[in-house]
Amino acid sequence: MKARHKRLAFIAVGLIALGVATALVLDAFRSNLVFFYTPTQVANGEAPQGGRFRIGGLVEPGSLKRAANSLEVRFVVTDTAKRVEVVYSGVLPDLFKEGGGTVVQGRLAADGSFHADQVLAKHDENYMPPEAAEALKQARRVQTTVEVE
Amino acid sequence: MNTLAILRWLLWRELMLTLRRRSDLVAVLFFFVISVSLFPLGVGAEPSLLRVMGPGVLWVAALLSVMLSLGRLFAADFADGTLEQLLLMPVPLALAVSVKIMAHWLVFGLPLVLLAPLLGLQFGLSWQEAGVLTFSLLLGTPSLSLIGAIGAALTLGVRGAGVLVALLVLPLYVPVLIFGAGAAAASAADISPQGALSLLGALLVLGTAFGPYATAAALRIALD
Amino acid sequence: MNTLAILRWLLWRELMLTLRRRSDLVAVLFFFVISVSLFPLGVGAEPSLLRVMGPGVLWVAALLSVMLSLGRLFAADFADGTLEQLLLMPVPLALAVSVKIMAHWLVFGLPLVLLAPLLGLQFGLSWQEAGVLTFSLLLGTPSLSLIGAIGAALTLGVRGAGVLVALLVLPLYVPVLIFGAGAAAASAADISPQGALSLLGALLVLGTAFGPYATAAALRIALD
Amino acid sequence: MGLFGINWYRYAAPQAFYPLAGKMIPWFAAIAVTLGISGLYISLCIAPTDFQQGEVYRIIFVHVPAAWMSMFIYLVMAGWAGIGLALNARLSFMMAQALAPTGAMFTLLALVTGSLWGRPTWGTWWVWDARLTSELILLFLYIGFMALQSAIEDPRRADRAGAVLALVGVVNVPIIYFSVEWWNTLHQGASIGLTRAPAMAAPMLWGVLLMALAFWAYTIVVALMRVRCVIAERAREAHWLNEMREST
Amino acid sequence: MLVVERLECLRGGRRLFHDVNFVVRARELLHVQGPNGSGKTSLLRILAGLSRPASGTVSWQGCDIFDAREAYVGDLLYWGDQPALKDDLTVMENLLVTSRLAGIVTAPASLKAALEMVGLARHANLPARLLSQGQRRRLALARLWLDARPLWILDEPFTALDAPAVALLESRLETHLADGGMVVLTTHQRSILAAHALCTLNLTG
Amino acid sequence: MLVVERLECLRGGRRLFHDVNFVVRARELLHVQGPNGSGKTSLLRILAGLSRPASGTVSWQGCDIFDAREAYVGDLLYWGDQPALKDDLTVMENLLVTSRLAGIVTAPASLKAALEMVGLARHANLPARLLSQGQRRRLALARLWLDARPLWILDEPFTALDAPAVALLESRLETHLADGGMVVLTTHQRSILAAHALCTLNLTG
Ligand code: HEM
Ligand SMILES: Nc1ncnc2c1ncn2[C@@H]1O[C@H](COP(=O)(O)OP(=O)(O)OP(=O)(O)O)[C@@H](O)[C@H]1O
Ligand SMILES: Nc1ncnc2c1ncn2[C@@H]1O[C@H](COP(=O)(O)OP(=O)(O)OP(=O)(O)O)[C@@H](O)[C@H]1O
Ligand SMILES: [Mg+2]
Ligand SMILES: [Mg+2]
Repeated sequence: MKARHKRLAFIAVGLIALGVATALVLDAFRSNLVFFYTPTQVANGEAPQGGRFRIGGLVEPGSLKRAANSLEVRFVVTDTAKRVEVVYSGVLPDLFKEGGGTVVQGRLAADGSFHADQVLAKHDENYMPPEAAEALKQARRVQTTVEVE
Repeated sequence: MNTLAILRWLLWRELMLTLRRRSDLVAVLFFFVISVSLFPLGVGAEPSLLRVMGPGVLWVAALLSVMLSLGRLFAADFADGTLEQLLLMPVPLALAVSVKIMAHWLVFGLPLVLLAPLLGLQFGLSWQEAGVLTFSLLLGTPSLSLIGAIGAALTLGVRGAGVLVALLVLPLYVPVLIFGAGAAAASAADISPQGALSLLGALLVLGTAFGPYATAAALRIALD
Repeated sequence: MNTLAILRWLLWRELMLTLRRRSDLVAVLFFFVISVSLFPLGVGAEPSLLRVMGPGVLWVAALLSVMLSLGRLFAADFADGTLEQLLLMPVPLALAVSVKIMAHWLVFGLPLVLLAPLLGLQFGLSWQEAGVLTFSLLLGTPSLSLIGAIGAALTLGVRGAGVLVALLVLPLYVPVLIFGAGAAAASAADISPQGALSLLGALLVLGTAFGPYATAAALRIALD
Repeated sequence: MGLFGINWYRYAAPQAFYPLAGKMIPWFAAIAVTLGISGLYISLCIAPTDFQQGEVYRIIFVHVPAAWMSMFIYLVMAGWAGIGLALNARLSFMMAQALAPTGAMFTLLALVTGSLWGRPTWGTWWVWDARLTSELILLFLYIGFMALQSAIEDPRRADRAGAVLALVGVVNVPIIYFSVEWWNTLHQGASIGLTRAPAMAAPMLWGVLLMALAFWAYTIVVALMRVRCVIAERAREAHWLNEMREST
Repeated sequence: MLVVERLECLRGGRRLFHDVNFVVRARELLHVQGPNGSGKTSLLRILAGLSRPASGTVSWQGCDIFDAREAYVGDLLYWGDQPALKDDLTVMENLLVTSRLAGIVTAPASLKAALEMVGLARHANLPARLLSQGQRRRLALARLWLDARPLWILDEPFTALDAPAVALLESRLETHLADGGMVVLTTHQRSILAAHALCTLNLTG
Repeated sequence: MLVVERLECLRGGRRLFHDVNFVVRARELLHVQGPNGSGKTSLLRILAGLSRPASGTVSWQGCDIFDAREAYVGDLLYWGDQPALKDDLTVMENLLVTSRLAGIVTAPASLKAALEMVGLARHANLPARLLSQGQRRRLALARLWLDARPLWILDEPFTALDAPAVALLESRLETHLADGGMVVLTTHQRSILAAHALCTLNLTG
């Protein structure tokens, strides 16, 4: 009898601990743990002003400019709502292209541009042959035009 | 005598023993201070750099100091035969283990926490940043003791235990380190550190609830 | 049997004891690697920052690894009574102590030195910087073993003096660290690291010449 | 008597399991080879080129199955360890011991192929991103498990100590798996999930699945072979020691 | 009543003993004998619940000792082959702490009396590290005067003791048995126990 | 010839003994007696040159042992109250290393013979950690068969040995004495030495 009560008490303590831990973890997921921001958040001033952080988004088509006699490149990262200008000097990854996904890491400069020390290409989780991608794009275009109409 | 009274005596014993062997305590604290102060010396004291590195360096140093002190947690008791007597105490072993871990934290963890604001200010952290750093250490160092105890118990009596402990325990320390240093970095970047602190809290709760059981099991195995 | 033959057997014994388990050696290296890798986690992996921190981090990690392994230098022999037998060997004690320290360095120091360039490159050091860093470790780690041995011998068994001893010996590590990390930092800043390296060399020569005597004296006192 | 009229408990004894394992090995080896060859054929010859990554993406056929196996093997290993602790079954511990090296191997494979893949696609070998870090921790857990086991002389103690460690480390597996959902990181999210259609062209998917099954069969073969070694070694030790004892 | 049935012990895959059966009742002393390495210490550790047997059961007052650990441990005094002292605590503190951790409440006066008994009263404030081998053993011995638990399991308690201390321990064992206690012990000094060795168990090694 | 004159030993400000004088000649065995804590171990450690006396001299073949340490150490075998084994080395390696470090060159065959003698030949490849208390002591004992040094100083050599091992050690001591050796030892099992205890020294404590 007594031993059973003790065991129940231990189980109760374990469950309570699990509950509290879960609550804390859930609470944690509501905040930004990995310093990853979208251009909108950056524009709203939510991103850290002093620290190093990451911005993820698409490279705006037509925004990529290379400096004449150095490795410096400038481009704009956008989440279609807001844009952030990025300055980077270094080699860009092979899969980096206008319209493609990217993750840049660095700090905000005083003029509001983002000085990246690392630029990475990020792609989505879709794998398909080029023809399929083309077909899909076609289908989407049709869909949007239909929607516009 | 009831369980609580026995556990109180155990705590008394543990504190007494470390007070008698103050050199261990001093060595660990000294190591913490040295490895933290080395950076301004070795890296060159450029203030902006120091401010960025500060929290991370303090956290890594705290983690390594706690790890250095883990050797003493059970090994001495094991060698002189008193661990057998602890296993035969008329209280649940997991409770006794909790008390030992608490004593370990009081002696080796708490002083680090108390020293942290001073060292933090040395790195040019603001009061607020130093505060968050200290709080993250306060939440995190008990987890380090709790996790470390499992490793220490698993490697009891094994040759090369000191290094093996590091091997077992460091991977489990990584999350504590990431969230601990992350909290401080967040506050340095003017973001709320609450997310990281919540995770540290979650780790602490889980560690307190389940760590002593794993440690107790490991001790029984070690003495088998 | 002449002195040399006996010392050779002592070396054999020491190597045998440390190499009895292959995992032991691997574990030391692993500890070194992982504690070095913790820093980017804590501080954030900003390349320019890492390059600056690199030498200091590697040096602190090397110091830690050596310190972790120092515990076993005499304490085990003291506890199991074989230290008395070593004192009664028909060779000068300082020589025997030197052999023990040499064995310790061969097993725990040298591998760190060999690993250092790889880890240095991970921190983005140039080849030349990594080379200087490695050379500074090659000069410095034997001093760590030599100085550590004095501390290890002094702390054997003695209680009252323990704190004092820790305070006396640990600061001796500071110059080694400062010059070691300093040499690498100098070469990173395109200054000649020669000054720091010369000082490391001086420490090593002094340590080799006098360390074993101090250690031998400390051992005799510990066993008196 | 249990399923199929066979007393399965009989095989919980290592001596009885030894020949059974021996009989199972060739079958699984055959399965592994067949699946492996067909998987490789599909992935190298049939699967089309990817629209974004070109040919590089073919690393997927090693990377993804290896990453899956690394986590799955850890779960199985911890499961065996838990059963061993609960029921005091020697064979369970031996299974856990036998699985660890293969698990470590797949973890390493996932890490290596991942970073080989990361260089052309992301532009870096390594970032301290949540998934990559937790996968690295997994490797360290495997190594720690093996180091602990080999450092303890007494096999009984080694088994149990390793089991405790394996169970403690289990928390890491869900972190690896869900890290891409919990944290917005560089590593891509799941392409293949149970709750929705795979975001992958069918031949690619088949390649990945066949390779995963092949790795699975391979794991079983290697684990069985290793467990036979462990059984034999311990039996020899026991025999040798008993003999030694009788002659004293 | 301590009942041992069909006990088997494996060490490193080797069988140290098997099919060991015995019962220890109140007022009985069991002397475990056997050559060096025959498994006496291993047996005593199993009896104390510190290690698990390969097979067989040990039960105390009808319950398996591994199931009813807490009740058993409250009735047991185990003294392993080391004296289990903390070198950094003084003689008095050592005695205080061992008895308190075993759940025994005693007046300071009786602690002093126990030290007096084993001839260590003079050394009460000396750190245990400074004691001689025999004095360490005597300090371990002192706890027997504080302890009323029924079952004593003692591994080589006579080691390093001088003749008067041996006599002292013998008389304490006799009182304990007379009070209805039980003792299981090992010793190679067999002459010592001639008087009260009620049962002996031989591990043939 | 070992000559001890007016030896005094202080420990923590307490005088353990003073004015101890004796001579040990070839073929003589000195049995140091005394209650626990009377200073036997302290005396033996001084005789071995491990600790220094408060006053008085110990000389070996006419030279003070602290001045002519190396010569003395070459003639001395000291066995402290622990068996001085490395747990991680095997039984055979332990024996090999202790003899080599003492400067003794022996053929592998004689190492084996010594292990055979103490009944550990079958355990030659077992790590010493796995030995029982008594087996560890037996291993320490084995070195006596390899050693021709004239002066043996043994602290409690009979501890933890079973009866056959005790007899074995006694016969080895006799041979050593017969060969012109000298022995200084302590033991509480006094009956054991009745046969050859040529001299006894009493430390009254
Ligand atoms: C060292 C670097 C990497 C590590 C440690 C790693 C680790 C993992 C792990 C543990 C998984 C299995 C989790 C799951 O099934 O969701 C996984 C899956 C996957 N990884 Fe990686 N990865 C790395 C790099 C990469 C790179 C560079 C790519 C592609 C550019 C990649 C693409 C994938 C894909 C497509 C999956 C399958 C996801 C799914 O369908 O569920 N990984 N990786
Ligand atoms: N620093 C010190 N302060 C006070 N007393 C000390 C100190 N060091 C040793 N002693 C005392 O000296 C004595 C040491 O005795 P030693 O070990 O030589 O005894 P022994 O005759 O070998 O006894 P045993 O038969 O128990 O082995 C003990 O009584 C111990 O308490
Ligand atoms: N892992 C192992 N592998 C092989 N043998 C082992 C292992 N562990 C213990 N042993 C053996 O088991 C025996 C342990 O015996 P135990 O300590 O119980 O002996 P004992 O009867 O108390 O002897 P003593 O009288 O010497 O104290 C020894 O022979 C030892 O060599
Ligand atoms: Mg024994
Ligand atoms: Mg003595």
